[in-house]
Amino acid sequence: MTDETMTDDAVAVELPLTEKLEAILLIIDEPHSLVSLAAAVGAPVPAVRQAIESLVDEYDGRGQGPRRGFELREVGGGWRLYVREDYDDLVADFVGGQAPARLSQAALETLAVIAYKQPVTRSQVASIRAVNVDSVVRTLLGRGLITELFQDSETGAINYGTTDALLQNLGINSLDELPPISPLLDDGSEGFDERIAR
Amino acid sequence: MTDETMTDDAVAVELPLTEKLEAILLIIDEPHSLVSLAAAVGAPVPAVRQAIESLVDEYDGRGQGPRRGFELREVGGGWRLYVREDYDDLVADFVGGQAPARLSQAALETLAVIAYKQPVTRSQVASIRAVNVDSVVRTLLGRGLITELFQDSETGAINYGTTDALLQNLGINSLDELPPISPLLDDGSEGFDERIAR
Amino acid sequence: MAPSPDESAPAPDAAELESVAEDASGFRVSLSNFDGPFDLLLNLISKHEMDITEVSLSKVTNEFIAYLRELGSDEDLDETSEFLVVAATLLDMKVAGLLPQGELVDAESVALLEARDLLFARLLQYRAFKEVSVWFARSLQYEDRRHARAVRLDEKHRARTPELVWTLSAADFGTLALLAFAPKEIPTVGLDHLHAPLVSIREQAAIVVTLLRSAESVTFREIVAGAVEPGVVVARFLSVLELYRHAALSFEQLEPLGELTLRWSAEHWTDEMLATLGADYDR
Repeated sequence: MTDETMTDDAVAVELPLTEKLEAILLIIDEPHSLVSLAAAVGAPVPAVRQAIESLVDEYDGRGQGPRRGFELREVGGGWRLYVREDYDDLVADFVGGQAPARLSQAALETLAVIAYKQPVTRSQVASIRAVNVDSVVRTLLGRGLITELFQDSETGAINYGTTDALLQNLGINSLDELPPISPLLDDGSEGFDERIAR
Repeated sequence: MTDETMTDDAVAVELPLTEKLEAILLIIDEPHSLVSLAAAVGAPVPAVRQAIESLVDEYDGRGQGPRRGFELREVGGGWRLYVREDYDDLVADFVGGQAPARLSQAALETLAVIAYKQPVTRSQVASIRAVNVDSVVRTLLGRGLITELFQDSETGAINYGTTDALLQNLGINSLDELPPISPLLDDGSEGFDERIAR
Repeated sequence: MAPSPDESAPAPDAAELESVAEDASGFRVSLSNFDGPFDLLLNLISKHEMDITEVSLSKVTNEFIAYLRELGSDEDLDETSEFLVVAATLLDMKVAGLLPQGELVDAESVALLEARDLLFARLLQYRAFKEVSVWFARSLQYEDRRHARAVRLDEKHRARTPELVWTLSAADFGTLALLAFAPKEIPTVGLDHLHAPLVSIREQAAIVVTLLRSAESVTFREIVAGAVEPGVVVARFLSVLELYRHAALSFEQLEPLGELTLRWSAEHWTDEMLATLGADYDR
């Protein structure tokens, strides 16, 4: 070691990246991307990625120590600490409280249409479901599962898309993880959208 | 393993006490006493004490695994996870970067809704604003502009209200001095609540 | 699909009528379970365990129309009219199915085929989203049970956040509140213009009868000349079919797809017969 490593900066660098990340992970209340975490701990993204991976392994008991009661999950485009699944019931009993109201079948179907067809307007969703979807869209907006993306400059129609909160609520990391749906969809909808738009 | 350990109950018992404790510790806001933790995990207090001690050691790097960026500390007669002191500056920088000096328009509007409708629950605010307000409410709580008033005994929903800090910021002495907006309040919100409830 | 000639028809039909009658009482109550016309169609199709692309049209159409009648006038007009659009398409398809194959390949039948394909495409699409919504429900439900760390910031760390810059006066705050409470009406576009006016087969039949009786022979082309609404054309064609059933007219078509020439041939025709014409389509 040289004298240089004794300056404050150098000491900061000496602290293990994994520990720094754990400190940040302990205080965040939503998923943070590798880039955001890298900025927080002042380390390059590849190093952060590696450190995160080793934390995942350690918490899962694949490191030197025992398995932990929590785990590190990548959800909704970022990393966040979660209670390990085995203990969800235990924690639920402890926390109490009621589960949030389930979404209606209409809301689920509308959500699915928006997830796969985004950006999509309400009237486009309505044409696929063949019912008025206004109140359902409101509910989904209120739950933060969808958001207004932009307004069509010509028609003034608002285009909707899904949020990161939806990904979190689904427990997936990106829209790519949605299950594939029938390829028939594309054919059917194209002609249809044109007709219904009249 | 005997046949007995294969039943659901037996398997649940098999889960390590330390992991159970970690699951609880991950989600609590306030320090919890050994008695309270023991009740949460359904184990005798001495066993919980021992498990907590071994967690303290593990997090501090005196176990098999590496040291963690957080620690388990006893404060005011209860146990809770804290960021390890070495990382206080890191966290402070991160938090400072995350929290802008000004409230966003969304936060201000949510604050206005809470100010005029208090006591009010998060979901009520969300339906008035037609967007998810969870993170905004956390910001306002963090800024000390609103506070948790009480928990609804039936639904468990937390009711929020504004604080004296808001009154000071607005330069008024009491909520009565807020500019009246009642006519619109009644009309607008009533019909809307009904719609969103569907 | 099971052959539907006369000898095999009665038994299943009777059984079916029974089941429909049984359902009928329950249906009025559970109508809201069918979230839209596609939902109802899918339900009918699955009830008969038929492939969506090989639907026994008349069966499903009849039941769909029957359910449609139960909708009543107090239902949401927008939703009812969506049901009507689907019902109209189904009726078109049923009519096309009644015709000998290959007899009609003019603009109308092409339009009919398009409408049928469109309906199938929409149904398939709707079914795909309905199926995938099960995955959404399961995932949401599973994830609901998970617990993420979301703990309030320590006082110690909170104190390090930059001081809040506050610039609003109480009056500003009131204005802001007005803005926040203004109902966020999502602008809606009325659907009224999408719905074609209802066309009465009886009314159209009266026109057809008048035309037929006024001349020695009339071509179908002449009968629908000037009819702008597709529904009117369909209704006039249906009335021709019905009049043929009543032996009130004869027709001549020299070559497939050729001109359809109609002659009035009724021996005992009274205008009262118009009143019952097309009654099948009421059921």
